[in-house]
Amino acid sequence: MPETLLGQSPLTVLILVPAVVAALVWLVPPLRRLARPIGLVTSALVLAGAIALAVGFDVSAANETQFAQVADWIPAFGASYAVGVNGLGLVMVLLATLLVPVVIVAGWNEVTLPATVGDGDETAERKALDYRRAGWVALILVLEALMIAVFASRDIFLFYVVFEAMLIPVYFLIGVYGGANRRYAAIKFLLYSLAGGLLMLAAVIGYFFVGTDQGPQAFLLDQAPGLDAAGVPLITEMLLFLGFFIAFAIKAPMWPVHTWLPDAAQQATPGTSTLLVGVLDKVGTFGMIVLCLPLFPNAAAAAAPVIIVLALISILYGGLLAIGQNDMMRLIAFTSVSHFGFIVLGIFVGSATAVTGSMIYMVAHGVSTAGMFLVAGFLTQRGGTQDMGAYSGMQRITRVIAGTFLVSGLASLALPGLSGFVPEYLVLLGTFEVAPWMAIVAVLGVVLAALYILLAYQRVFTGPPSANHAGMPDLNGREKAVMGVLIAAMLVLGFYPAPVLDLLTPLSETVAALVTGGVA
Amino acid sequence: MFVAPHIEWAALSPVLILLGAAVIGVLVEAFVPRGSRRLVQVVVAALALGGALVAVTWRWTVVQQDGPSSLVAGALREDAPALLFQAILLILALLALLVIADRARGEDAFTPTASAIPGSEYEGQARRAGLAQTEVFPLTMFAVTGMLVFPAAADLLTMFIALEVLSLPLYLLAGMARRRRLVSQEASLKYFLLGAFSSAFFLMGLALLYGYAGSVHLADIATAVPLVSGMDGLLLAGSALVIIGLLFKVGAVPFHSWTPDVYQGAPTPITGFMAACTKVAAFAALLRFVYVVTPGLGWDLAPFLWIVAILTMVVGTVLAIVQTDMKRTLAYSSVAHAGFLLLGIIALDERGISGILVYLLAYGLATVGAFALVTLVRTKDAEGNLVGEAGHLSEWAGLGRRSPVLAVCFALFLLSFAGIPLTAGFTGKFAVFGAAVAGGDWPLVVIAVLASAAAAFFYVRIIVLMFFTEPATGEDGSATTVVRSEGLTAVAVVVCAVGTVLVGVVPTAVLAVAAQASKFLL
Amino acid sequence: MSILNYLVLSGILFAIGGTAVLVRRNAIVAFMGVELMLNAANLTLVTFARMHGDLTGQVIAFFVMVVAAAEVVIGLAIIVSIFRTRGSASLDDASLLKS
Amino acid sequence: MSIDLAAILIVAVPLASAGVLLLLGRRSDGWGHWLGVLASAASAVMAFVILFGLLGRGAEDRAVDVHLFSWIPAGELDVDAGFLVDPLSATFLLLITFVGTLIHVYAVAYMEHDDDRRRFFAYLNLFIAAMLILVLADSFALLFVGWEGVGLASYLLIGFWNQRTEYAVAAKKAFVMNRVGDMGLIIAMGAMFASIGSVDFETVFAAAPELSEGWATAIGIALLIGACGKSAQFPLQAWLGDAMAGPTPVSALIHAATMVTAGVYLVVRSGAIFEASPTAQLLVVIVGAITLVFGAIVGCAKDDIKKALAASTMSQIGYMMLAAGLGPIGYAFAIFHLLTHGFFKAGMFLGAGSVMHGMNDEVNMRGFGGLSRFMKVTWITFGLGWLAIIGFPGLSGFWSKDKIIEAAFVGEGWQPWVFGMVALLAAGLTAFYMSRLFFMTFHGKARWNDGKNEAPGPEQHPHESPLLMTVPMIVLAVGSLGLGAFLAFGDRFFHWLEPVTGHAEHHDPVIPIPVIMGATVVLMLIGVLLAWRQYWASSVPLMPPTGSVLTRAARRDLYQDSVNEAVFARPGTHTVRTLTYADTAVVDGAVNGLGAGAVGLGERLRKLQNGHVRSYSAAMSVGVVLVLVIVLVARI
Repeated sequence: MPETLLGQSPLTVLILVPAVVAALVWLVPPLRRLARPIGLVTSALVLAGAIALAVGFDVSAANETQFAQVADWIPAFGASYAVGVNGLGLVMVLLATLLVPVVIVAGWNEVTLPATVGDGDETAERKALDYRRAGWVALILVLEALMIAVFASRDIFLFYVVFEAMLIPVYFLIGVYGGANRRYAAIKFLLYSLAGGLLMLAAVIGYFFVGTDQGPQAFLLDQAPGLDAAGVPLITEMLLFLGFFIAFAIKAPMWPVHTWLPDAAQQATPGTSTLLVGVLDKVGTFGMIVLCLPLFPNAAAAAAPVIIVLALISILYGGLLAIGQNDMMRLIAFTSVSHFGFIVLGIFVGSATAVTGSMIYMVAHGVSTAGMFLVAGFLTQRGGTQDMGAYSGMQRITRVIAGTFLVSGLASLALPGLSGFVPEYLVLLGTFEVAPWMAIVAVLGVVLAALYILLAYQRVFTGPPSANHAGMPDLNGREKAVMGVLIAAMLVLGFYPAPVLDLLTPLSETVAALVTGGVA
Repeated sequence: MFVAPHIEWAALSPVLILLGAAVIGVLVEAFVPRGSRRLVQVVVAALALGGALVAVTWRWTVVQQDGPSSLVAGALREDAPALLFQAILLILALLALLVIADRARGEDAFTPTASAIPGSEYEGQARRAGLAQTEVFPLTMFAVTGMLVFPAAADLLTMFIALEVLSLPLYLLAGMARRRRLVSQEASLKYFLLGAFSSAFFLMGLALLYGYAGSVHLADIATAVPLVSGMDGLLLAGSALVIIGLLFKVGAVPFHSWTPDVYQGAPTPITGFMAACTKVAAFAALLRFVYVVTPGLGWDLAPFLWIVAILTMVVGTVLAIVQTDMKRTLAYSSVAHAGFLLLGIIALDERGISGILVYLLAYGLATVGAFALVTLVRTKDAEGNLVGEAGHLSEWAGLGRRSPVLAVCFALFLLSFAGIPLTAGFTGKFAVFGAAVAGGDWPLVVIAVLASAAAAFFYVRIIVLMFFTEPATGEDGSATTVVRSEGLTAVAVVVCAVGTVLVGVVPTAVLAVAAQASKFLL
Repeated sequence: MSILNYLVLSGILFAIGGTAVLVRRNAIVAFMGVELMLNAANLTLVTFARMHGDLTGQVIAFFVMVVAAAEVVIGLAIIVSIFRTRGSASLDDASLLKS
Repeated sequence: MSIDLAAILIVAVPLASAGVLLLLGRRSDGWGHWLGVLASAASAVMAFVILFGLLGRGAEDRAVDVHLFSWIPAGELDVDAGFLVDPLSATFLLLITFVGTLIHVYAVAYMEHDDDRRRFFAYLNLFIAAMLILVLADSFALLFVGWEGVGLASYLLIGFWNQRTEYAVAAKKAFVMNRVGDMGLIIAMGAMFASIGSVDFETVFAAAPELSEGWATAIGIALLIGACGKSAQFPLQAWLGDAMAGPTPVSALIHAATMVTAGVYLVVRSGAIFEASPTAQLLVVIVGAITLVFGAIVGCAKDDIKKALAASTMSQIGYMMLAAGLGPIGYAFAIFHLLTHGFFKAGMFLGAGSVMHGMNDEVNMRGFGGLSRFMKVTWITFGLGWLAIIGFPGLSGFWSKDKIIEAAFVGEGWQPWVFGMVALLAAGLTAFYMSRLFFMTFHGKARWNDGKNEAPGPEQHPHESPLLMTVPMIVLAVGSLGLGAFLAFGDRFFHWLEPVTGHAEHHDPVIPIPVIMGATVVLMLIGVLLAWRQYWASSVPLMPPTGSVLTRAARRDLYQDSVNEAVFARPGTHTVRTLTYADTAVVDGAVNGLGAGAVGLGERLRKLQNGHVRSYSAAMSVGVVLVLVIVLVARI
């Protein structure tokens, strides 16, 4: 096991570095002016670290926890500081660390001063702007630390704590840096998440008393027994399962607890939305895989039919609602509801192939959604509105924006050769294997996807070029770099997903067996 | 033959120190010249609190070694939970004292002449002369003395006396606000009348229990429960009335109605003190009574406590949502917290004791800190004169931009109230909810959790106001401003904030101490 | 005479005191109601002391009287200061703090 | 060069070219089109390399599997990316690259005045690459890559002039309807995975004969849905007419010669599965027959030259589907007709493009007439295509179509009679509508404004197209003329395909072959004559006459759009609108309502906090009484 100088897991270092830098950037005034470069360098270093981690990862043992570290934290609560990653954790860490620098670069000039500040005093304005930007960078870095921590945590209590703590930076990212109606969106986001999180808290406590030895390391995930072994009545197990599941369903977001997402995405900056939908929401599905299923297999198996139906509804509902949106960001949000339906479907349908699909879906969706949010952001930053009706024929004016939007959209509609295809394909085939009719319903989502993406493209980018936007500048070099990285990732995941699949496949047998074999 | 009762002076030292300080305080008022009076009072009070804290710590080590003991012919009980409650009380009181003593802009929060008619010429003269009402300090010391006795009281009479000793000074203190005197006096009157009213219930309960058991010692009553038959009515009614008396102090629904009015009317430093310390003391007494006397009653009192707990959580939360005044919001939030704490009482489980201890520490730190910050946020009229504290929520808009540190601290306390992980409030919630689940009361936990989610709304709303809303200037040109503290408040706030974070992130030490204290030995 | 008579009397006194608090507008009278409640409790205590044949109850009654005296001092101080401010001791006038 | 390398390069070169052209953007405007032509030509060379490579082998060895890399190693489902080179795929390679290259060349001139010519060529190359992947893939998964890839390229090309909203809508329509078909293909793969556990050709086809008929039928029907989408077969045919919005070379390449034939390819390639399910086969035949007639009827009424050609394409592919559904006896005929059709239809589309080029992009045939004098090359090449498609004896179409009609008459029971008669009748219809098109365009009186007559519209100066356009047309016309005979001679094409399609036992049709041939020729002549009488000999009105019910229906594509509108689009729009409303009003409203409820409760409770001490003490008293009641009642 590779250890760093201090005897800590490299994951601990990856968590600490952005957190410490965030604190410095925010608290030390001279650093504020340099916040963005510092943030970029830090996140790039963290990405490098994550890649190094991936290189050092033993792929042949992808379903075992590697780079593990366990330390006592709150013995009275059975909580430990336990980190480590298996294949899935590693992939998610890589996704998170990839998107953070991308978002920082994409949002380089996104943060501006509100009109009321400064009153023409230049130094004051400059200072206020630096302060605001430093806050932005700090929040993103804190978020990065928490994202790595949540995917790396191998302790249920630690997972919960980080799960909840993540709300705070996102809340501020939406509420401070968002659009006109940001307060409503931020509060809605927070309250939904908190409601779910607190239910999960109740379930965590319940699990502590029902499912563990209540010892000082009771919450260690790698030792946590599933409740099936503990002889717990199904009704108890089901209540605890629901506590976790509802929290994750809100986060993921599934119908009918999805309504916070469109508002959040509409109001947040594109970068925030990228991290929110691209990574944070994956914590929900990640939690379903690493917590809901292993801890409560009987309940999961019993609830699976209902969950599958909800997932199918999400797929179709998200798709239909996406078609009905006028706001670009809301549209992307609803596409995500649909995509999350696929992910949840794959997790609970009980086929190893589908589980593999769901896991790689989480990565693929992260990349394609990032692409869509960011390019839509570039467009709206120039065009001044997110209302699609205000645009027309932009393909003739901003060709690169149109092209990158289309590619991202095609990745989202699962065009073969782009990132979305392999996961959706695996989920659908895996589902067909065990539940053909479910798969046939789900496959309708494929047609809806074509509709919502192309309809959006048609409305914004085709038709007679809009006179209002004539001469609008196309992507600059910085923005091209951002989209280039993302599109490259989409292509790699589309054409050569094998390395990622090798990390995930070993896990899926176990996970699928929990749903199908749990009822015994 | 007269046998002098054996008095354990050493064990009583914390109480005696404070009582002595209070008496000295009175003497200081009489003999020390006006100029240096305030300084002397503050020093005496601080030393007394510090000394008492040292004494409590010392007694803790003794109790750890020798085990618990009864003091003063069984009137008091010196055991681990009592000492820990006392320690928490003293810490919070010390922090509150700093806020009480602070004179931001050269003025403290208290009227120079409590007896003068508001707005009278006499009051004006007193203000111009720079008089200060330094009786505040001995009064506070008396109140702390009563609070200190409360957790240790082993018989109902002692409990009653302690109740009065802690209440009477608070009735007075509530009426001494420098500004908005009418409101302050009204708060005082309401607090007094309702307090006396509830004392009467407590006393009646005491009488009934005495009738039942022939003794007011908690231990004797507990022993009598399985033995005495045929007088269950007395026992149940008596216990219920005693509990009601205590529930009044903790502000549980439907005995909470004084809370918002008094919290709003009292001078803010006193509100902080009262909200934090009274709740600690009252919960300590409630805990002792319920855990010692009523385990045998079990299901007879459970429905009543369940209903009260649920009502308290729900009503506190729902009413907090619709408030527009900062202090009232916090008052209702404290009502809701009382509801959460009741879960630990109902649990009737060892974990309940440690849970309540941790929760009270977390709640106390955040409360003292939050009210301390409230004292600093003032309204300024069009001419730039300070008018008073910024009470209306809307006046807090945009504070995050103007005074980021203050706003961040306040947000931290609010997050702790809301129970967000990595703050002390979360540790407390986890501990108390855990106890309730262990006690089999999971439906209560689910309600509590939902209430917490709803409660988050109004905490978050304040954060939104501070950070996401543009500051507004009133129609009359008034605006909100933040005054610089003399330093004492700042210290208190920083200590509270650090404590909140530490108990949130590395609560192990606190939990371990609380776990040690979680056995009542009779 | 049965012990019940004493208890009933004390109950009636307690109720009268409570009613006074509820219905009387004048702060002083309301306060007197509280005092009446305390004394009803005293009567109960003394009755039970007699019943149990032990003095604790009577001693407690004395404690209560002292406490009541202290309460009166404080209470009157507060009521007087309010009266001076407002020129009225009516409880209903003191309702600035609400909702 | 080995076949392996050629197979990789044939895809890689146009793909790389497309990538270069798209990435370099404006910088490659000057030479981009030539790079595109070059890439396509290189692919054509590779195709010939592969052809000769295969011919150099024994008939049994003519299948090379080129393993590329492990693509989706997901445990149970393990898909490798690999190419299968065999006579069937090689045939398609030749058709695609050869016709494709010709069209590239044509497009250099045709698109000369378009600012975005470079982008057009990038898309064309992308299309070529995707189509080649489609036919080369050795698994359904990789085939699906090409399948959707051509869908994308088609979308991009149809919507190439997307500044016109209706063109963009047409592009979207094409993609979405294709997606409906793709859905079928995904389901088919799901069914294969569920029943066989694999999606690569080798395993699936090996396991197909043992498959239960239920699974085989399910897979077959799903595949057929996929084929219908891509090949514009009934009921997923509605997109093809609108797809004519694309520049004419696109119509020629994609919507005549290559992409739309992918469905036929799929059915033939999956023959093993269809043979395991007579029901699925029958459905293929029925779909083919319906589309055949459908397209023919529509083709009789269209006045837009490209839409008429599109309807004809649909109809001709109906022939191919019909043949493919007949099983092994039809496979080779289907592919044969596909090949000849690829040539003559591409030639005619290019001809139509040439006409438009000379007539200021006018497409309404009622505004043409007598153009044979002005564009001789176009007239002759188009004429050869016309003769080929109507099955004029000796030309390409005659050889291929006749075989299909004969095959349709083979079988037992009612089927040969019905399908045979349909195929026969359609031959007559084909002759009529193609002759109508040809006569209206090139013969009769000029109905365009030549400055002398009374015709409305701007003055036209019809002229022959440049060499870059006419040469490809000439080459294709040669194909129309001779390819059929060349391949049919000695059944060499059928022997070439035999390793793939299997050897079909010879069965006699229910009617003797000479009778069938005779009837075909007679019907054809009748069709031509009718067309001659109405569109050459008599004057064609500028405004279309009202016409019969059938004519009006045919003009509106037999109401296909109205049906789709009524069955899918309108209810869909309605659902979307309802749900969008419900999402805020009901789903979100429930949560907001909960919040509002809490606030309402708070407001109500707030009234209790009225500031009066007496009501506070009353509340407390009530509380005390209730508590006592609760506690004591519990005891009693």
